[in-house]
Amino acid sequence: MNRRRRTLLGFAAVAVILGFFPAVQEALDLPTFYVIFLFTTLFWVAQASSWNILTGFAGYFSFGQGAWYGIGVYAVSVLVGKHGWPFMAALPMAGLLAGVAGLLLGMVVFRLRRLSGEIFALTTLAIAFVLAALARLLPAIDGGTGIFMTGTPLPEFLGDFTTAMYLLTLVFSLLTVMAAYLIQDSRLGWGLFAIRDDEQVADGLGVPVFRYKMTALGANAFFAGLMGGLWSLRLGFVTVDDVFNIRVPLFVILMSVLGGMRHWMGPVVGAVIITTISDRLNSAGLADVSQIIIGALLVILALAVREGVYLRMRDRWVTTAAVFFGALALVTLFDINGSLISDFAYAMVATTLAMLVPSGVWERMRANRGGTGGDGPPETLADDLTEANT
Amino acid sequence: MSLLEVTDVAKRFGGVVALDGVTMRVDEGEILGLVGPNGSGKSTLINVLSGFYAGDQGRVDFADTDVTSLPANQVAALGIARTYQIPRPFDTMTPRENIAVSYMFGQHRHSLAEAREAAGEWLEFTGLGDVADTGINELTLHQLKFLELARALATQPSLLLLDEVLAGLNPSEINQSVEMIQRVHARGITLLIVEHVMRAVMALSHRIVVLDQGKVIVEGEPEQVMADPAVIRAYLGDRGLDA
Amino acid sequence: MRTQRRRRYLVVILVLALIAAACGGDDTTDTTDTTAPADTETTVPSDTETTEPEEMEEPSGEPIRIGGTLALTGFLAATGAIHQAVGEVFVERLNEQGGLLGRPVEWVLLDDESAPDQSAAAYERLITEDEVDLVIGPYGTGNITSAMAVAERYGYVFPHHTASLTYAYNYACHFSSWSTGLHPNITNPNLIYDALESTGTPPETIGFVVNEFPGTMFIAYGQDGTDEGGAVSLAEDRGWDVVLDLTFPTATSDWAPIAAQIRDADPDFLYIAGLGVNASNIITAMQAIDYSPAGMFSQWPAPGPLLQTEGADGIMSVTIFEEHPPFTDNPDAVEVSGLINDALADAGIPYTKVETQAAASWTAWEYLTQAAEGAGSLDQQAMCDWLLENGADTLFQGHIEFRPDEQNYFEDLSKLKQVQDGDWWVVYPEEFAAPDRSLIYSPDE
Amino acid sequence: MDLISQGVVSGVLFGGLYALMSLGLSLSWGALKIINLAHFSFILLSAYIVYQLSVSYQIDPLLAMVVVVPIFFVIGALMQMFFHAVDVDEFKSLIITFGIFIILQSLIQTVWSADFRRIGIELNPYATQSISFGGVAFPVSQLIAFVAAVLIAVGMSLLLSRTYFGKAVRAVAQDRSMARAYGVDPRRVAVILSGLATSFSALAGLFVAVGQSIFPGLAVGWFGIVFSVVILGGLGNTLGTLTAGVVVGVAANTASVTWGPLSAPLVTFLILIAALLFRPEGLLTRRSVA
Repeated sequence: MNRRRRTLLGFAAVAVILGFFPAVQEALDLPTFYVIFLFTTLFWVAQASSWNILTGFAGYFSFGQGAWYGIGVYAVSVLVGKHGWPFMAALPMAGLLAGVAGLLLGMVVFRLRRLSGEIFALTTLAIAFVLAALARLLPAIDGGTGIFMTGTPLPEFLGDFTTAMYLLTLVFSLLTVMAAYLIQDSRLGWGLFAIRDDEQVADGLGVPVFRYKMTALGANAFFAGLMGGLWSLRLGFVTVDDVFNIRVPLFVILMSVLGGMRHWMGPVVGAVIITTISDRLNSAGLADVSQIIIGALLVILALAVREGVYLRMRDRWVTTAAVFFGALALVTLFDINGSLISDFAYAMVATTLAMLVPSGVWERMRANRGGTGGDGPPETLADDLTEANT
Repeated sequence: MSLLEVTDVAKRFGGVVALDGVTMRVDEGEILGLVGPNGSGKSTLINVLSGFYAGDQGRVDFADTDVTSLPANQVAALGIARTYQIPRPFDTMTPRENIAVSYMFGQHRHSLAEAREAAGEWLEFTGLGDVADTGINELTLHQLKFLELARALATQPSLLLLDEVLAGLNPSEINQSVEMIQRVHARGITLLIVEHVMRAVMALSHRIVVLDQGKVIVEGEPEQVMADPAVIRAYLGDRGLDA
Repeated sequence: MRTQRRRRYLVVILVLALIAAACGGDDTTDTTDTTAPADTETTVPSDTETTEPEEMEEPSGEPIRIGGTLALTGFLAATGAIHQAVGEVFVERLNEQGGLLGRPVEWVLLDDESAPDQSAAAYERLITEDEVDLVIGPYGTGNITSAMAVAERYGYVFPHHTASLTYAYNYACHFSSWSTGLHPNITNPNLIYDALESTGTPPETIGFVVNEFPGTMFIAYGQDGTDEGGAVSLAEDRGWDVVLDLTFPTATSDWAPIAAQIRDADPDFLYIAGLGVNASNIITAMQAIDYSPAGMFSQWPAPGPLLQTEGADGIMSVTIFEEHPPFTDNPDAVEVSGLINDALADAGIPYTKVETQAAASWTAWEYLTQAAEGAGSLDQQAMCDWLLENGADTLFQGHIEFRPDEQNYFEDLSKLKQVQDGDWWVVYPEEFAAPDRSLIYSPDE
Repeated sequence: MDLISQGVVSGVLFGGLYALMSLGLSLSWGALKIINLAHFSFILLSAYIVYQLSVSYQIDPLLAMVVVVPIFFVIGALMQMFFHAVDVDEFKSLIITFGIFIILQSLIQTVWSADFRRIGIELNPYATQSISFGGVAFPVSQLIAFVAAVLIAVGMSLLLSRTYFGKAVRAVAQDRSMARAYGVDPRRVAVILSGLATSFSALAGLFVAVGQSIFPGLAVGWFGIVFSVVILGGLGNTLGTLTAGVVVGVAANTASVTWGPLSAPLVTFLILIAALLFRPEGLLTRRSVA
C-alpha cells in the first residue's frame, strides 16, 4: 500500500479519534478544559503549519503571520459584529481576504528580483504594522472602539459553544496540516524545496518559481486567516492591540524552529510541545519563567537542532518512543501531578531534551551501542522520496 | 539545420559592454565549442541563452521559437539545460533528490513517483550510484561536477550548455569527463561547451566559436580556428604572431 | 572542528540550565501563587498584632480555592501587578482572620499574558480542571470580557475590578467593583464639568486628546453606535467651545506633535482621555515647548509618574479612594491601606498608595467573600442571589446595592482628585474633599 | 504656520533620537550580518540602568553616560564573541537574538516590575527645559540627543571611510576570507564594531529614560519605527540612518499635525514599505558599508 494512501488514512484516523474526543470527555467526565486545551493546541498547529508552507518549504522568512491572522480576525469581527452576517458565512471570507492580501503582497515583492530574504521578512513585518494602523484609523474596521464577539451564535448541530469551537478548529487545522503534507509530497513541494535551496538554479531547471512562491504565500495567508476568523470568537472582545502584536508570529516561528521547518510534521510536533509545556509552566504560576525558558529554547534550538526535533525523532525513533513512554509511565505511576496534560508535558520535556543531544555525540554513542534507530544524516528527506511510490 | 539561432545579441552592465552584437548558431546534433579569453563574455552569453539575463538587444530563437524574453524556467521547459562553472547543488537534498527534482520539472513534467527511477538512471550514467543518498557536503568537486551534469541531463534537454565542466579537475578526471560528454552526445543531445582546456575543446568540438570582448571574432573547424591570427592575437596578444 | 566542540559544550550547559529552570519551577509551584494556610502561620509576623488574632480561630478543613488570572506579563502587566499584590494581602489577611466559612483560602492565580484568549482558556481550566470553588475577575477590559463569557457558561459568580465598557455586560451574576455606574461616559464628565463650574470660572474653551483605546473612546465619545453622552458632546451641551479634539494611537512614542497642536489650540481646559503614562508624556512634551494649559484632567493615569512629572501640578483625575480623610476615617481602611502599601513596596511598585486600582481590587474580593459568608455556602446561584439581595459592605467604598435593572451597576461613586503640592487630594465633591483642600482652577491668569 | 514649523522642528529633533536608536542595529546588520533584535532590549535595559543610577545614587542622567556606555560596549563585544563561538548566519542571528530579546524583557520585568518608572523631577531638569526662537521651541534633551546622533553618525562614517579600521570593517563586511587574506583579523574587528554598536543603543536608552516614563512594554513599540529608519537609511550607512531618522521624524510629525496623530504610524510604515520595495539599498545613493 503506498505511502500517500497510508498517510491519508492516518489523517482520517486522527480525525475520527479527535472528532469523538468531546464525547469521550463527556463519558469519562474529564475536565472540559481538556477540550479547550486540545483546540488551543490545534489552533497553533494550524498557524505553525501554514507559516511553514511559505517559510519552511519555500525558504522565505515571514513575520507576516500576525498580518494574515489579523485580517482573518477582523474580517469575521466586522462582518459578524458590525454587519450581522451569520458566523459560518463570514468565516470563509476570513480565509479569502487574507489569501488575496497575501497574493497582492506576492505580486509586488516576488516581481522584484533584488528583494533579498531579510528584506522580504521586514516587508511582511511592515505589512502587519500598516494593517494595525489602518484598523485604528478606519471606524469601518475598528476605529479604536473594539468589537464584541461574545455570544455570537454558532450552528446548532455543532453542539454547545465549546464543542462547536473544538470541531471547527479540528476540521480547519486538519485541512491545513493535510494541505502542508500534500504540498510536501508533490512536485509543488519539491519545487519549493529547490527554490529554498537555490532559487536561480531551480528557475534554470524549469521550476515555475513565481507561480510556486505565490501558491505558497497564498496558502499560508489563507489558512492563517481562516484560523484567525475562527479565533475571533475566542478573543470575545477584539481590539487592535490584542490582534496585531508579535505573539502570533513569535510563536509560529518558535514552534516551527523547534519541530523543524523542512517537514510538514515539524510544526505540528513543535506546536504540540510548546503549547503543552507553556500551558503547564503557566498553570504552575511560572509565566515569567516560561518566557525565559521559551527564549532559551529559541537560542538552544537555533544552535543545536537546525533540522528540528521531528526529523531527529524520526531518525532516533527507538529512543524517542522509549524516552517518551518511559517518562509517561514514570510520572503516571508515581502520579507526580494529577493532571493528564502535565504527565504528557513531562514526557515531552524529557523527549525534547533527549533530542538535544548533538548529532556528533549521538553518532558516537550509537557506534558504541552498535546502532539503534534510523540511518543516514537526519538532514535528508531521502525516505520521503524513496517511499513516495513504494 | 540549426537548433539555436543567436542574432545580434548585446548585453551591458552599467558602462561595461559584456556582449556586443553576438550572432551565432548551434546546429542540431553538433558539439559547439565556445572559447575566448577571460572576460570575453562567454558566461554572460550562457546566462542570456538560459534566460537568466535579458539581452539589451538582439534575438534568440530555439527550435524555431523566439525565446529572447522568456524567463529561465520556460526556456528550460523548451529543452535548454545548463551546468554551472562552480557547482550549485541543492544542498539540503541528497544527490538522488537533486536529480529527481530536475526530472520532475525540466522539459517534461513528471510525478514524484516517476522521478525516482529516472534519478536512478542518471546516477547510474554519471557513476554517482554509491553516493546517491549521502549528504551533499560529502561529495568531492569531481562528483559535484558530475552531479551538475546529471541534474542537467535529468531535465531531458535537447540542448545542453556546459559551463567549464572541466575547470579544476585533474588530468585523469578530465579524461573521464571528456568521455562522459561524448556519451552524452551519443544520446543525441546537442552540446554547447564553454571551455578553457583547449586540448579537450579540440578533441570534442565539431565547430568552434571564438568570443573576444563580447564579439564573435572567428567561427569554424577547430584546426582552422586555432590557426587564425585573430585568435592568436586575442589569446597571446600581438607577440603571438611573430613567434 | 574547535567551534564544533565549543558548540557542544555550550549546548550541554544551556540544556542543564533549561532543566534547572524547569525543576526550579516545580518546587515553587505551591508557594508562589497560592497563599496556603500552612505557610501563613510562618509568614505572619508583625501584622498579626495589629489585627487582634487571638479572637480568630485557625481556619481548618479543605481549603477553598479561588481561581483567577491577571496580566502578569504583556502590555497590561503594569497594573496587573497592583491587583496581584492586593489580592495576596487580602487572602493572607482573610486566612489570619479565620478564613472563609471557617476554611482556609487558596488563591490560584494564573497569568493571561494580557491576552483575552489566554484569559478565557485559563478560566476554563480553573473551573473545569482545577475545579476551583470560586472565581475572581482578571484585569483589562478585553480579558474581563472573554473571562466573563466563561464564568457565565458555568454559572459562576463573577466579581471584577476594572472593566471600562460597562454597557457590554449583561451576565446576571457579574459584579463590578469599580463604581463607575452604568453610564460613566455621562456621569464621569459631568462630575468634572460640575466641579469646574463650582469654581465660578468655568472654561470657555476646552480641548480633548483621546487615547484610541476602547475605554477612553467610550468616555470621550459615548457608546459606539449610540449618541448618548461622551465628554465631548457634554462639553458642547454646556456651551463650551471645543477647540481641539485629537485621537492618538495607543502606541504613541512621539508626543511633540500632539503637544504642538494643544499649544496651537490653547484651550482653557485640557481633557486628556488617556491611560497609564499618556498624561505625563503629553505634559512633558508641552513643557518642552514652553506650554502649560490653565487646567488639565486625565482620565485613568498611573498616579505615580504624574507626581514625578514637571508641570503636572494642578492636574485632575477621578478616583474612588484616596489615603486621606474622610476616606481614612475608618480605622480598618487605614490598617488595610498600610498592608497594601507594604505589599506594593515589596512587589517593587514605585507608587504604593491605595487609589482606584487597589481599592477596586480589594472591593471585588469583598464581594466574593461576603457572598459566600452571606449565602453560608459556595453555591454560585445562592451567592449571586445573596449579593443581588443584600449588596455588599465594602471597606473603601461603603455599602453597595446592585441594581439588576442597570446590569448590576450602581451609582457612579467617582470623586475628583487633583495634584497639589506634589500629592493627590480629593477636591470634589466638597464632602469628600481632603481637609482644607479645594479645587484650584482659574483659566483667566 | 507656527504649528507646521514647530512640527518640523520637533520632527527633526526627534528624528535624532530615532537615528540614535537605529544606528547600532544598522551597523551590526550592515557590517556583521547580525540582525540584532536584542538591540531593542539593550536600549530599554540601558534606560532602566540610567533610571536606577539616578534613583539609588542621585547620578545626573547625562553623567550616567560614563557608566552605561562602557558596560554596553562590553556586552556587545561579548555577544559578538558568542556569535563567533557558534557561527551564525543572518537567519540564525534573527532567531537567537529574538530569544535573547525575550529573556532580557522578562528579566527587566522581574527586576523593575512591569510598572511605569520615571526619573524624578529634581534629578531630571533636561526633560522639560527648552530654548525658543520666535514661537518655535527647541527642547533641550532632544537637542542633546540630536547632537549626539549627528556626532556619532558623522564620526562613524568618517571612521569607516577614512581609517584603517574602517577599511577593515568594509573588508569584513564584503568578504571574511578576503579580509583575512589582507591580514585583517575579522573577529577582532567584528567584536569592536559590535561593542560600538551596542554602546550607541546604550546612549539611546539614556535619552529615552530622560525623555519619558519607561516600562517593559516599551521595547516592542520601537520595532516598527527603528526598522523603518534602518532600512530607509541603508544597512550600515550611518549618515543614511541619520537622514532617515530625520525624514521619518518630520514625516510623522507633520502628518500628525495636519491629519491628526492617527495618521502618523500609517505614514511612517507606508514610507517603510515604499523604501523596502523601491530603495532597499537605502535613501542615500552613497555606497553603504554592506
